Parts: sequence; structure tokens; C-alpha cells
Amino acid sequence: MTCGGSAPRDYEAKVAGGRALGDGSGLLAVECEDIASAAEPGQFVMVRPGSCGDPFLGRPLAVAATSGGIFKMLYRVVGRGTELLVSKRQGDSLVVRGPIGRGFFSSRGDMPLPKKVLLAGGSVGAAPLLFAARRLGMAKVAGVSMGVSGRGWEGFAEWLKESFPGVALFSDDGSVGTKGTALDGLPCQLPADTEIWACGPQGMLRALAAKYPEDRARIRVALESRMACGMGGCLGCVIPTARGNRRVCVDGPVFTAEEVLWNEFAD
Amino acid sequence: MTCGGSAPRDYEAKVAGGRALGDGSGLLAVECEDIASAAEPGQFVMVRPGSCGDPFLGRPLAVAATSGGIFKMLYRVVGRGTELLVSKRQGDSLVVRGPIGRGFFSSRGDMPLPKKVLLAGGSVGAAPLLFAARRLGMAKVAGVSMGVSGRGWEGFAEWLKESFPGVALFSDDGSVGTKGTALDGLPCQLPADTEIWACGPQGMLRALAAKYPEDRARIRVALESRMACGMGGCLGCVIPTARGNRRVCVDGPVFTAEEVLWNEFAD
Amino acid sequence: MSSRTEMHVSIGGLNLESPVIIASGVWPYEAELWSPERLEGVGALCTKAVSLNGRAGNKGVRVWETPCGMLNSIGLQNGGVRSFLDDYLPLVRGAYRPFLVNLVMESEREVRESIAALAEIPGIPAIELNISCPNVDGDGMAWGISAESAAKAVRIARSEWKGALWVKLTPQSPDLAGVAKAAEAEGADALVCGNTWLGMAMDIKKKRPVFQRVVAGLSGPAVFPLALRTVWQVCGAVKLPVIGCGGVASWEDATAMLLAGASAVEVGSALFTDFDLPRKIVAGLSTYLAEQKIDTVSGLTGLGRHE
Amino acid sequence: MSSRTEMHVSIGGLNLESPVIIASGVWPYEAELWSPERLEGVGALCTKAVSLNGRAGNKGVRVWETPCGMLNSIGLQNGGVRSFLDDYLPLVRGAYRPFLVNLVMESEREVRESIAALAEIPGIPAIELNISCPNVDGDGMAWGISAESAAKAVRIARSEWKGALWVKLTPQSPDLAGVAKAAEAEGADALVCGNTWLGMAMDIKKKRPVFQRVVAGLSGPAVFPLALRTVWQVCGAVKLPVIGCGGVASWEDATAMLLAGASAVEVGSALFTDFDLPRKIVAGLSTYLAEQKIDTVSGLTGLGRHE
Ligand SMILES: Cc1cc2nc3c(=O)[nH]c(=O)nc-3n(C[C@H](O)[C@H](O)[C@H](O)COP(=O)(O)OP(=O)(O)OC[C@H]3O[C@@H](n4cnc5c(N)ncnc54)[C@H](O)[C@@H]3O)c2cc1C
Ligand SMILES: Cc1cc2nc3c(=O)[nH]c(=O)nc-3n(C[C@H](O)[C@H](O)[C@H](O)COP(=O)(O)OP(=O)(O)OC[C@H]3O[C@@H](n4cnc5c(N)ncnc54)[C@H](O)[C@@H]3O)c2cc1C
Ligand SMILES: Cc1cc2nc3c(=O)[nH]c(=O)nc-3n(C[C@H](O)[C@H](O)[C@H](O)COP(=O)(O)O)c2cc1C
Ligand SMILES: Cc1cc2nc3c(=O)[nH]c(=O)nc-3n(C[C@H](O)[C@H](O)[C@H](O)COP(=O)(O)O)c2cc1C
Ligand code: FES
Ligand code: FES
Repeated sequence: MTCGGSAPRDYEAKVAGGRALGDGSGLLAVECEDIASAAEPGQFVMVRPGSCGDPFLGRPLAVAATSGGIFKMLYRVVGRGTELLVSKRQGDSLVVRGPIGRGFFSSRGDMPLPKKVLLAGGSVGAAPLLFAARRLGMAKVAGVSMGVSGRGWEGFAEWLKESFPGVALFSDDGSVGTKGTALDGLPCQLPADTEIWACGPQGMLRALAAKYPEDRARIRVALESRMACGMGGCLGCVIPTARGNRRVCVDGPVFTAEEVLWNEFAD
Repeated sequence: MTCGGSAPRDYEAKVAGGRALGDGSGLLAVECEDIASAAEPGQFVMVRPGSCGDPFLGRPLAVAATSGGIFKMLYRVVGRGTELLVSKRQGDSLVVRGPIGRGFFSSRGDMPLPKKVLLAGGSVGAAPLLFAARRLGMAKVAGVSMGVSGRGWEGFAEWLKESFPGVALFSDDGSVGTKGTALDGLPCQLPADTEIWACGPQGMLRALAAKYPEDRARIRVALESRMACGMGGCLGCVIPTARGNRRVCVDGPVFTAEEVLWNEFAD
Repeated sequence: MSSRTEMHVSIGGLNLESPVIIASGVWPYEAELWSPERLEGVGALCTKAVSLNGRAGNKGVRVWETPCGMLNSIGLQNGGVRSFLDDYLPLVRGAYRPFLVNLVMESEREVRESIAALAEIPGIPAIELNISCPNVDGDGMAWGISAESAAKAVRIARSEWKGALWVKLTPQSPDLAGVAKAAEAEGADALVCGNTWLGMAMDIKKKRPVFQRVVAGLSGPAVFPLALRTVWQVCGAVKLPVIGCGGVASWEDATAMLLAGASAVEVGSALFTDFDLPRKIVAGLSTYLAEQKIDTVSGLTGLGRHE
Repeated sequence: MSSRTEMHVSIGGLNLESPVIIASGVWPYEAELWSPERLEGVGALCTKAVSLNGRAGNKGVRVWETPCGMLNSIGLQNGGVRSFLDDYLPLVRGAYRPFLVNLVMESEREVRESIAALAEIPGIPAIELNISCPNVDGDGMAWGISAESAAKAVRIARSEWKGALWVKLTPQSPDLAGVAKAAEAEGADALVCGNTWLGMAMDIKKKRPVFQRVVAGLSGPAVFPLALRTVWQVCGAVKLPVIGCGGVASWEDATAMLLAGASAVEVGSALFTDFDLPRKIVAGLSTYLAEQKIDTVSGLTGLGRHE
């Protein structure tokens, strides 16, 4: 159960800037040398968005990019925690715990990188994939397929196109890109030298595992789960895997689609 | 028990600006037409300083000035609630309940104004007195005596001098103004045509009542008490008076020093 | 926003225009606050505690903030039942809403006398019997702690009072289900679940408890998960309508209470920071009903119990 | 900041460098987090719950945020006592601090076997007996609910275990003082007061309880006023040292617990948002001692009880 990476730390960090992407999504840049220099794609931070005792728990948000002593997060407003992020301005302080977990690279252990990687994401699941694309280098990225729910996500879609030139874009209602899901942008057969790295809603990841029943070992998914501690302590975030319960926060959040026992849990 | 004034309302108001006065005290201006136009000196508001569920209760703060649709408050950082006020900037929103209570004027009922008023205050007790001085007109104000604790209050003292030209200033340690308390700036005998209007720590108000045992009916004090509701509902803020328990929030906060049973309560 | 029938609930002898009730001890007898405009969304109101004789209440600090909540030790300050009838009843009636007189369960003699005084006046729709106070005839434990003493309290009140009788339970009871069943058996018309939770605070500067009586009652959002659990348990134990009370501060909280089996909610401390909460709860419930394609708010009651 | 002797406390057979203990179930067996640098201010640690055999824990949602607190329904997930000894004990020892093995009070047979396994290994300083779990031999109620069942639990453990034995009470007991006295009489060395508070949450989108077992344990700042009250009551009932636990999230909270009679505090959920809390508590206590002109932290214990 001991975690390979190093345990996260808590920082009182300053907001370096933010950018609204429309309809409750946005980017937030935070000054934190330690996290920015150590984070890898797929890792995340726990952000305490308030300035007081409530909301009580941190909110898990993936690291979407790093540059210099700054890291960025991509958020979507879901409830009161993320709502508080919208009003953050440069200079505001923010308590963050991180970087947390095994990302797309460290979760491989000694396994070499594949020749090609297909990136597949749903809405803000784009965050770790963007970071992964940067680290992989565009030459290795065989394709990017992204899905959003549709109307209201136009601003976000623009940002996706900016961030992933050539992205295949899908939406549930067809109002943005092609009607369909991120899965529709993926090949029927997964080429032997290729892996899929994915992040998005559980339903999408489940469908992805179902689409390639034979190739699940070559699919890496960054999972979500309700979390209290983000340090492996509470056992609140476990998911059932072939090796028993595993903590999404520090044993993951990146797992292979093969490890995860998709049928034994529902959101 | 029914309150003479009108019951307060809740407003989601915007901060119009702020000014630090040094060492944890400051002024905060808030846009709220209704409160600014209705408030009288001695009335207060309940401010919920956080943007979330904790701190839970509003903080009582006196109205220190009004102009146009804006009212001002003078705060001193005491704990986590007032601490949160320091970081408020223009445009931030703030939940305020007000205006609350009977002020220096309405608490008189039909009693005519005296010819002269002496104002005596301790630290941020200056707030309602400043407002009272404006409403009375300087011609009616026979003198202003203010006490602060001393070192660390230099910025605040400067602001006092600015706000009350000719103020007699005292401090416990003599580092600001004369060594002593606001009481030392008051005459031994209270002239027959004069009232004292006071606001400050309970100890100071108690001492004031003790200084003029015969003239307590001509001393009006704005009291403090722990409050939960600021609308007369919880009965949390009562003090013992000659007429039984009275609620500081809506029956006061201004009482005559005669009504209050000083010996029956301690802070 | 919401049609009248959509929010209508009929509970324990009262017809309410909304399932949001103002809890006892929080709403002042200030004329303006009993005007319809200031009571939007409110289905009914509970008065402050009324006892036979006037009570001065407790000395010293009476309220204290805690994380997402507050402690209070008011001590039932009130002018007694006569003063209530003379000074405040006209005001209370003027709101044109069902109301409940929150009656302190004192000794048998006292409570019989209080009820007799209330019964003399026509048009008092309901009593909310507060059994959180010590049984001075008995062992000094609160009337609401055991099923036996609760049964006795309800029996006494029921024999004296013909109108609607709601019983307000105390979460300090180790046998809430038993107390609830006892109240049901003795003829209560509805149960309010519940009152404040026993807590305390320490003044670390003065190195002594904040409250003169040491302990005090905890209320506010902090207790919501606890109160919801007791509502779930009590609704599983009785057929009587149950009113959820404790920490309700949003329409989501109210909805959770209803889904757990409550027929209505009482809101207390949250009004200290938001006058407008009842209206907001009704608006939220109305939108929720539409989304869930449920016709009336009473259709929510207990819906969360069938998995 | 604080001298060693100032913060030293000696409780129920253990010598601690500070009165701040990490509560059970919150600190992971991650090597780095057991290094001295990451444990500044920590006087002792409780392990996660250990049961005789491994337990998978509960399915479904396990944690849920509430106002200033959280609910958990982890279900004692652990690998069993053997796995604890083989996989984690070396790590736990490496912290060079007193530690307590949080032992689940299961059936008599199971708990005897678990203790036998622990007793075989030299150098395990203390057991923290968790009597919040149902007594499967008895009526299914938690061992810690009644004085009788608590007495039996402590008797069993005491007869098997020679080291320090702390007993962790559950606030769900209607007779906390009785339970505490029973544990004292049966030879417990200290009492931890207490565990989580029974609450629940409703998922209003899914219209069903959030947790598969419906109820879950409430912890965090929200429960602090309740926990402080239980500490006050238990300290009034027994002579044993009491460790305050529930919602401690600042040095002020820890001070309040000590003044109420506790000899130390355990911190749990607050570590989920602040790794540095133990160090901050120690720093705050140290400043407070200086201001109050009190020599050692043990001098605070019970100081708030003399008015
Ligand atoms: C490893 C990981 C990485 C994530 N990365 C991102 C990201 O980069 N961008 C982004 O927008 N979102 C991300 N999420 C989802 C994000 O954590 C939730 O949307 C957020 O916690 C919602 O908080 P809230 O206060 O707005 O909602 P509320 O519903 O008010 O939150 C209440 C509680 O539920 C938890 N919660 C609510 N939704 C989720 C969820 N989907 N997953 C886990 N916990 C949840 C919250 O953390 C909180 O404890 C990530 C989640 C995980 C687990
Ligand atoms: C009618 C009235 C008018 C006031 N006007 C002013 C003013 O103009 N400027 C100013 O700086 N202060 C004023 N005060 C005092 C001010 O309310 C407290 O300093 C403030 O509430 C402290 O809050 P906190 O969160 O910083 O402190 P904390 O100690 O963290 O507060 C905890 C709780 O205690 C209450 N509390 C703490 N100190 C006091 C106090 N002295 N009086 C009443 N309640 C208290 C808080 O309201 C809160 O509920 C006034 C108080 C009253 C009753
Ligand atoms: C200041 C205050 C006074 C109260 N007075 C009474 C009372 O007189 N009678 C009563 O039955 N309950 C009384 N209560 C309890 C409330 O009616 C309610 O049951 C409790 O506060 C829990 O609900 P809440 O969390 O919404 O406040 C009082 C509560 C508060 C905060
Ligand atoms: C996620 C979680 C897991 C817990 N697991 C255990 C446990 O295994 N054994 C135990 O005795 N207490 C357990 N507890 C209870 C804590 O040790 C502590 O008693 C309780 O949370 C109250 O303290 P707090 O408010 O500081 O968290 C757990 C608490 C949490 C939040
Ligand atoms: S969030 Fe606590 S173990 Fe993963
Ligand atoms: S603050 Fe509630 S009655 Fe005054």
C-alpha cells in the first residue's frame, strides 16, 4: 500500500491569475514552486477554495500545465467549492495540498513509453491530457479526441481547439464539433504500438474499457472519486481493482483500464 | 417588547472601498441605498464576513457614516470574523442585515435634544460618535474625548484627529495623546444643559456611569453584547435593566446609563 | 413561482401553504416581522416557548458561535402564558397563518394550567409541546428522554388539549424511536424531530465554561447530518407525520429531510443570517419538483426511503 | 519554540513529547509521512483499525462533506492483524514515537486472538480498544453503548493484554459516564472520548441515502462543541486520564479540551486539510502557557473546571 511517489505537502499559495472560459469553466494559475516543479501529468492537487472552515474538505483538481513556479488548473463549476474558485483573483491566497498521486508516467513503473498515444477526454478531463501532450511532445501524440456536453461549452471548445490543434471535437447535442462522444474520435482497432490515455466522466471511461475489451492494458485512465484527505489516509476514495481496493488518490488516479473492476462499482 | 424602529432587512451589498488605519483597524465602505438612507447614529448592521457557511453568525458593527447610497463601518480586528474584513476589496460582496436598533436619537422617544453633547469613546467606539457628531452639527458638540490602548494605535489616532478636530486624546500607556482614559477628558461636573453620548468597552461605560452617579439619565451609552440574530429573536443579547431584560440589538443598543443595572452583569 | 396547491401540506391537523415552519425561539414579536411581506414562503410559525409563569431566563453569556453553528442557553425567557395571550396573541394571529404555541412541559400542574388558559381562547390552532425540559415532578431528567416519561407528558397534555398537538422531541433521548412511539400511542398529532443538541464551549481566556450552566444547545448547519439521521430513524418508527428540524439552511437540506420521511421542516438558526430563507426553500423545492416531475411537495415525503 | 519538558505528558502508561495524538483511521502507512520531519508536534499516533481478519470495508460512497465536517463510512477496511504486523509495524516503529494499535472490539474469541498476536511481538506499547463496533456475541448493539457491555469488552481485553490499554468511547452511548466508570473499574489505563457521531446524508439527485448503510460517522469541527461536552462529563465521572477527540482543529480547541479535563487530544479529520496542525497546536499551547504563566501543559488539565 506504500506509495511510490513522495507524499504531498500543504501550501498557502497565491493566485497568479485566472481566465474564464465561459459557462462556469475557467483556468486558474497558482504560484507554487514546489508543486509546479514536481507535478507530472495525471497528478492533482486538493484545493481548499474558501477562506474559512467551510467548505471543509479540499477539492481535487488535476494539474493542467506548469511553467516556471506556476501551475494551472482547469475547473468547471459543479457546486459551492468550485463556485468559490470563480471569484479568485490575482494575489488571493489559496490552500493547496499537492502534488498528489501517480500520473500517466509514474504509474507505468518500469514499462517503456509506447510509440504513440491517443488522448481522449471529456470536458474538464482535458486538463491532465493537455499536460500529458506537452510532456510527451506532439510527435508522440497520434490524435486527440474530446467530448463536451454541448450548448454552453462554446468558450471551452474554443480553448480546446487553441490548446490541441487538430483536436477531434464532439458534443452530445452536436452544437459544438460533431455530434457524438470522444469515443467516436477513436479508431475501431487500437494499433499495436499505441496506447490511449483518457480522463473524463466515469461513464465515458467505462465505455472506453468496453470498446477495447482486449486492449485494456494499453488504456490508461485518470479516475475520479470522492476524496477527503488526498494523502492516502482516509480510505474514502478506494475503487475495486484486480488487486483489491486501491486508493484513487495515491495508488492512482491513473490506472490501466485492465486493473479496474468496472462492474463492481457505480457512481 | 415591540420595537419602535422598523425591522432590519438582509442585503447582498457590494464593498465600495476600504482604508486600513493601521494595526488591524480600518474603514470599510459598503454600497447599500436602503441602509445608508435609513441609518441613524448608534444603529448598527450585522455583517457576514465570509463567503460561505462559516463564520456562521453576522458580526455587529456600528454605522460610522453615510453619504449617498454608501455607509461606512469602522472595524478593529478581534477574531476570525473581523480578520476576514481586512481582505475585502472594492466589488466584493458582503451580506449585511440592517439598519438595526435604536440609536442616539430615536432612543430618546419624545425627549428634546439637549443644548450640548459631550462625546466620549473608546477605540472603535468612535464609530457611532463620529456619525452622531455629523448629525448633531459641530455647534452642539461641546467636546470629544477619546481613549485608545496605546502603542499600535498611532494610525487610528491620526484618523481620530482628522475626524474630530480638537479631540482630546488619551491612551493607557501615554504613547498616543495624554496618558489616561477618555473619562479624563470629561468635566468633573456635568453641566445641566449637557448630555454625554458614549460608546466603548463595557468597563469604560461602567466607569462613566460611576463617575456621574447623579446624572445617569443624561448619559447615553451604546452597548455591546454577544448577538446571534440582530432582529430581536434569539434573546441572546439581553442585559438587565430597570425594566427587566432588554435586548441590546433592538431595544438598544443605546440606553441611558440610568436604565442599565450595571452591577447585575459582567462581561 | 410555485402554485399554491403544489406546496400545500396538511399535517397533524394543520393546513399549511408551504412545508416551511419557523421554529420556536427564533422569531421576535416585532409587528413588522409578522406581516405577510416578511413571511413569504412561511407555512406556519411556532411561538417562543411559553411557560405558566414568566421566566427571566439564564444569566451570563447566552449565545456563542461554533463552526457552522451556535450554542444557546437562553433559558426559556418569557412572560408567562397570560402575558403571551394579552401582549402577543393578537400579533401572532395577524399573520393569518397557522401557528403553534410552543409550550414548555413543566410540572403536571403547571402544564394543565397553561393549557387551560390557552384553551379558553378560541382559535389557537395547535400546541407544540416541548419535552426537552427537566421533569421537575420526576427524576429531573428531561421529559423527552425516556419513552415512559414522554408518554406521561403527552398523556397529560392530550387530556387537556383538544386542538392539534405536536410533540417536539429532544435528540438527547437514547431511545428516540421509543419516545416517538410513545407519543404516537398517547395521541400526538405530529412529531417535531428535534430540538438542539447538547454541547458546550470553553472560554480559554477566562479559563472557565462560557455558559453559566456549562452546557448549552447546539443548532445550525453543523447539526444537520445528525438531525437528518434522527428524522430517518423516527420516520421508520411511527406513522405520524414528522417535521424535520435541525440545521436546515437551504432548499437542498429541506428536500433531504422530506426524502428521509419528513412532511415539513422547521427552520431556526438559519433565519439569523437570512430572513429570506423560507421563500428560497419554497422556490428551490418548486424547481426540484418540476425537474423530478412530481406534482406536490407532499409527494417527496419518504421518497428517499425506497431504494 | 517549546521546550521538551513543557509539552511532556505522561498518560495511561505512555510518555508523550506533546499532548497531540493522531487519531485512528486518518494517517496512511506511507513511509514518508512517518518520518520525524512530517510528524512535528505529534506526541503519539494511533494506527488504523486492526481486526483479526482482513476486512474489505464498505462499498459505495465512503466520505461526504457536511457543513464544517464530514461523514465517513469506511467500514474498518484493513488487512487483519497479521498483515499489520508484517507489513506496517516496522514503518510505525520507525517514527520513534509511542503508538497505539487501534483494535476493533469484535467477538470475544476474535479479540483474544488479535491481542495474542500483538502480545507475541515485543515493543508494542499500547492498545486503543475501539468499542464503537457492534457486539456480535451479544445483542448487536455497539460494545460501547451500555456500561455492562463496555465492562465486558474491557475485561476481555485487559485479561489478555499487559501493556497500556486505552479505551475509545462512542458518543452514541446514552450513559457515557457509566461506560467510562465501567472501563475504569475493569482496568483501562486511559479513555479516549470519543469517536464519530452518528449522522447521515441524502443524495437528493438520486433520491436515496448517500451511504449504502444509510448512517455514517460525523467528524470535524462541526462536532467540537458536542465532543467537548462529553469530555467535560466523562472527566467529571472518572479519575482516569481522558483524551479529548472530536473536531479539534486549532490550538484553541486543544486548549479548551485540556481545560475541560482532558490530558491530551487526538486530531483526526482536521489533518485532511492541514498536515501541519500538530505543530501549530503545540506552538499555540506554548504561547498560551507563557501568557498564563503555567509551567507545563499538564498544568492545564481540568483548570477550567474550577470556576
Ligand atoms: C483526481 C481528480 C481530479 C479532478 N480534476 C478535475 C479538474 O481538473 N477539473 C475539474 O473541474 N474537476 C476535476 N475533478 C472533479 C472535481 O474535484 C469536482 O468537480 C469538485 O470537487 C466539485 O466540488 P464542488 O464543491 O464544486 O461540488 P460539491 O458537489 O458541492 O462538492 C461536495 C463534495 O463532493 C465532492 N465532489 C463533487 N463532485 C465530485 C467529483 N466529480 N469527483 C470527486 N469529488 C467530487 C467535492 O470534492 C466535495 O467534497 C477531479 C476529481 C478528481 C477526483
Ligand atoms: C452593537 C454593536 C456594535 C459594534 N460596533 C463595532 C464597531 O463599530 N467596530 C468594531 O470594530 N466593533 C464593533 N463591535 C464589536 C464587534 O462586533 C466585535 O469585535 C466582532 O463581532 C468580533 O468578531 P470576530 O469574528 O472578529 O471575533 P470572534 O471573537 O472570533 O467572534 C466570535 C463571536 O463572538 C462575537 N463577539 C466577539 N467580540 C464581541 C464583542 N466585543 N461584542 C459583541 N460580540 C462579540 C462575534 O460577533 C462572534 O459571534 C460592536 C458590537 C456590538 C454589539
Ligand atoms: C436562540 C434559540 C432559542 C430557542 N428557543 C426555543 C424554545 O423556546 N423552544 C423550543 O422548543 N426550541 C427552541 N429552540 C430550538 C429551535 O426551535 C430548533 O429546534 C433548534 O434550534 C434546531 O433547529 P435549527 O438548527 O434550525 O436552529 C431555540 C433555538 C435557538 C437557537
Ligand atoms: C476517515 C475516517 C476513518 C476513521 N477510522 C477510524 C478507525 O479505524 N478506528 C477508530 O477508532 N476511529 C476511526 N475514526 C474516528 C477518528 O479516529 C476520530 O475519533 C473521529 O474522526 C473524531 O475526531 P475528528 O473530528 O478529529 O476527526 C475515523 C475517522 C475518519 C474521519
Ligand atoms: S482521499 Fe483519503 S485515501 Fe484517498
Ligand atoms: S441578537 Fe438576537 S435578540 Fe438581540
